[in-house]
Amino acid sequence: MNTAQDKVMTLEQAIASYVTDGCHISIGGFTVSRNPMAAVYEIVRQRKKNLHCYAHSNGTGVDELIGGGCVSRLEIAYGGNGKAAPTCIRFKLAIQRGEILFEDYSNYHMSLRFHAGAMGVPFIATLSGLGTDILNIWGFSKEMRAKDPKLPNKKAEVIDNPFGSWTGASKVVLIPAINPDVTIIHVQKADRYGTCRIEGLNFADIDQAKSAKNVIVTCEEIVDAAELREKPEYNQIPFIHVSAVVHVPHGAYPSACYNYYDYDPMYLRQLSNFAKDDKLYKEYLETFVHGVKNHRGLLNLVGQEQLKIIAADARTGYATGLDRR
Amino acid sequence: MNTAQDKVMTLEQAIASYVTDGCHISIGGFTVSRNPMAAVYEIVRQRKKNLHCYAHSNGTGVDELIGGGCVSRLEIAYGGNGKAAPTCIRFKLAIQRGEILFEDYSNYHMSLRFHAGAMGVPFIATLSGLGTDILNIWGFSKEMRAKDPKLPNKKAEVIDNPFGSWTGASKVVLIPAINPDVTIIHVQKADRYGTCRIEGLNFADIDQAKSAKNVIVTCEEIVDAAELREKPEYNQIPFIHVSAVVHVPHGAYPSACYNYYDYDPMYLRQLSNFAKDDKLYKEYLETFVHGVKNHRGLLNLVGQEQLKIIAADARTGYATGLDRR
Amino acid sequence: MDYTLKETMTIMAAREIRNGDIVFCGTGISMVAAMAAKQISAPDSIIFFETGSIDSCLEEIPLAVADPRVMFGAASNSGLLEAFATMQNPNTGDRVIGILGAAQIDKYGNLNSTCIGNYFQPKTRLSGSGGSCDVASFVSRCLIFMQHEKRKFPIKLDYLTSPGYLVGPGARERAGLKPGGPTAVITNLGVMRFDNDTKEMYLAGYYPGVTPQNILDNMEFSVDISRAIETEPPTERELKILRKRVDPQKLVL
Amino acid sequence: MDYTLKETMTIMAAREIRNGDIVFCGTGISMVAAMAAKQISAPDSIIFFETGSIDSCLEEIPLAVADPRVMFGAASNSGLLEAFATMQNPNTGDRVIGILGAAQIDKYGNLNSTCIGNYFQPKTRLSGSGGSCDVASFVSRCLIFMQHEKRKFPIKLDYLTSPGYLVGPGARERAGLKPGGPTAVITNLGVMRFDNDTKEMYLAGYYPGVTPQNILDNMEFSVDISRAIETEPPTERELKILRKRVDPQKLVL
Repeated sequence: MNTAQDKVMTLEQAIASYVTDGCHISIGGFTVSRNPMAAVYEIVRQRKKNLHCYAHSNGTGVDELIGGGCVSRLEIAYGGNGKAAPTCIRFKLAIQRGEILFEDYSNYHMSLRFHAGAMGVPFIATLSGLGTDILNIWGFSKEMRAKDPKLPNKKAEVIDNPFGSWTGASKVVLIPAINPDVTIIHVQKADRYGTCRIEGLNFADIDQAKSAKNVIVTCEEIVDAAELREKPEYNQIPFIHVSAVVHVPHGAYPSACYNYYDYDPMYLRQLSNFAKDDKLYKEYLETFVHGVKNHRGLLNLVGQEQLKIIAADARTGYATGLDRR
Repeated sequence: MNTAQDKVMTLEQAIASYVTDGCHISIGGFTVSRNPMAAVYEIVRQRKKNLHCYAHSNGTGVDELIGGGCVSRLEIAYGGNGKAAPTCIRFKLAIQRGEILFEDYSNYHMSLRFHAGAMGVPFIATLSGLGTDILNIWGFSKEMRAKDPKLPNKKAEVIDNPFGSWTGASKVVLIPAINPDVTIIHVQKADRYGTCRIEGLNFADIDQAKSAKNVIVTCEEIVDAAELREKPEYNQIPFIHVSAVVHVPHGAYPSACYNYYDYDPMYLRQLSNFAKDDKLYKEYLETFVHGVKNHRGLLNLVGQEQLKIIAADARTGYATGLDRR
Repeated sequence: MDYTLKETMTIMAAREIRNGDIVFCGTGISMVAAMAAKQISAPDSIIFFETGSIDSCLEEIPLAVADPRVMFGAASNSGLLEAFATMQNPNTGDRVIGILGAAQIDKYGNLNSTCIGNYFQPKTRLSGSGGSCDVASFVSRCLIFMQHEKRKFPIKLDYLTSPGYLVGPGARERAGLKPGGPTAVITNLGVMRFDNDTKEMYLAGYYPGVTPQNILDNMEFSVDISRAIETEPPTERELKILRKRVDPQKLVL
Repeated sequence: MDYTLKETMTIMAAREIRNGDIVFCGTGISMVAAMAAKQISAPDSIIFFETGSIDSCLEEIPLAVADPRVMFGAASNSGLLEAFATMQNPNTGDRVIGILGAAQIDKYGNLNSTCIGNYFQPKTRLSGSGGSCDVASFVSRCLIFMQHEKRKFPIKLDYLTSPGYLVGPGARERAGLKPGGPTAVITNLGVMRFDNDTKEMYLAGYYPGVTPQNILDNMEFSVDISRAIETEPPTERELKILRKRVDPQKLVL
């Protein structure tokens, strides 16, 4: 039911209802910005297992899901997260230790796959990746794909241009659509029915949402529908796509939420230090994730003072002069 | 040259520079809204010939180009224009009299074709049109297509889904990209470098612009780049795609420009009456198009009073209570 | 209470719309039907236009799907690409009901809105598909407005613009189309539906004062009339809402 | 005036950027190089990020392409789909120059940023393509930052993430890629380019104090050094702008 009903619920409810063990999931944001971290930590807290995760460059969010033990299969373009983790550490370890199955694509591939899913077509064409191992080497075997109806039968397909040399292309890569069971995004503003307004870059959030069966929106502010409807052209996701709306101030923390707060370089640096050591990382999870009841609890551990330091400047939308060394 | 240079010029210059006889052209807007009418009338005034025109539902704009004798080939989804012309009259006559070559697609087909062009791929997939004469009957023959490098070799191609039954599709339609020589759009606000902000619906303007080699933007207001850059997420077309910026208040008249003015039901109704009769239509063109120096001249004929009647209401963006019978 | 045929048609269509439906609207009577349904019986239906406007606040009747009136107070204003994707999308598409019109319809509910006569030298050139072919290709339920005249219900279409059930049972699937197809054809004389097994049109209802034979007399092909019953006429409440709240200016009706 | 190797590399790259170029930027040194070019010699170059930001107003150095700092004052903020389309697009793509980095590069300028060792059980898993494969596939000119070490210039890549000239002349075209390929490889020792005919890497320049042999000693494969000349060191003006205006906090340099 995605009609114009009130969809506001708690994060606990939303995750419990729509994120099931083994489900196919994608999260919004990109590296240090607008990861739906509150939702990610709630997934870890609820000890969800065997998630099949679709990521382009989803930074801290995906790394914490992996570190939290929730992910068994990963399709990804980029496992890096800015200065604090040029390669995401739990991602790196999980692959090196053979703990998860993984499949590599490029960022454009992944964006196009969500786009195809949102459009309701089986594939979309691109010229990216011809001649590379991204197309040659399959992380998920043909056999594994044949057995699982939730996977396309091929990683990608190269065909001759059926329109001769139209647009100058001799060959094209077709890459298969993604339709996640659930997509979670964090936005600045949403109304109670799920219509969203994203400020700053939207990354691939719009198609990630529209391609999914269920969408959980966490937001900094729940605003009146009437307010959003004054400028409908700035609302990228209409309510018809959304299943749950959750009010979570600082819901992207420790990643940034444009016009609200910056990423927290200190938290991210510390997290990287913890992540490098299994024991420290376990303690970190026990304290910061399992040890708190909800995102508010994590923010309390961080402290108001730190949140003040990363608060966004009204003119630029980020914390000007923030110490990011 | 589409760098950050000042691209402001007169409409006469822009049309003379970028609309050449025989060129492939598309115009923005949809039926009664945001047709770049000032540019259309300038094209007619400059007596451009043999244009190859790409249209989804471009209403009055395309009909006046046809009526003005500028179009020899037309790819189109819909030749209608609201209440005043359920079927565009000069379009209808031109086809019935065998005066132009034409090819039919659907609105989604045409939108996707611009989208593919903007993305730089030779085609895009859809499930629309399977089993219909839109795919079976080609307006442009295989022979004509083979001879003309500016046409794709096929109208469309139906293939089996290369990914088995992924997303439930057994077959898909591939439709070829469009890359017009020039696209002309009319927007509410642009800066001198070509960055555009469209208010209300964008129709297919964004992809029409991005798929074109040259883009002429006519606008209600030229605003400071700094003003547009305060909210970059609301600027749908960055300057890198644009060749010319022309300041033309009421540049969409007699079609509507959301938040500025409504369509003019009286002008459109009269136009339909003229269009039905070759002699009357010729006189109309001589008076309203060739008889004036520029769009200001046409607006003077219409009169300030009529423009006041169609002025947009600040709350709704259109002329509330306008007599549209 | 007196009423016109156009009013009857509008209300027949409005009755097909359910709460929660996403209603794809064209211009004219289809828009009025969708607006009426929202006011009468399906307040949570969502009106949506191929131009990209979702759940507009329609204070005045738009006379085109690009009318600035559809842009005001919407949940979202985007463009054609997003609008059609909403219908092709597996999750939202199934909830869309389309309302279409045409110049010709055949017994399988296929539509022609392109030309009368030969495609290349037509006797009458029509507007063309617009979004009609797309809607008919994608959505699971479709209402079609028609005028009952012999030439509009031909044995063979002059051009197949928008797919109904194509050549009968299983044909949509064989062609690669999504399941779906037309639900009801609403004319100035009655309401036709499609047989579950044969996918052929049959007469489901005729308006008070009309006989099934009147209807057959106005079609080239013949349809089963054995299931036809007289339709419930528009109620006073339906008419009042239609006239006072939906089209007080009589722009369409 | 003293300067670091990182500063040299940055300025070498900045010198490759021409006025009017649309510069695709990654994180770190590539971003600093693009910012430096805009301040030093190509004021009308346009910095653009795969996240969808075009011509941002970079008052502070972004530390990621999704850093909120790239969103401020841009001409347009959109998303990945639009950003990559700008590069694949026939009209804008030709004006884009990409700046990439990698863990390995081969003599044809192919890049590996995915893994060291076997793909399935890697010795070291790296971040993966991100947008690197896309940029390398689409754009006509590409700069590549590398550290000169033997294992980073191997005879065979462990994984080909991003296409250079693939297996040599004509290979891009045969694979179906757009013409293009890497323009220059900028390392901590010198600048390499690619022969027009053989598409093989050759040494074009070595920094003051470095010899061509030093460079060969730090590569697994050998390259032609006959065309190599000593590079022009960073000028005082270049360094001043770099230090005072581009990275005063020394976040990258």
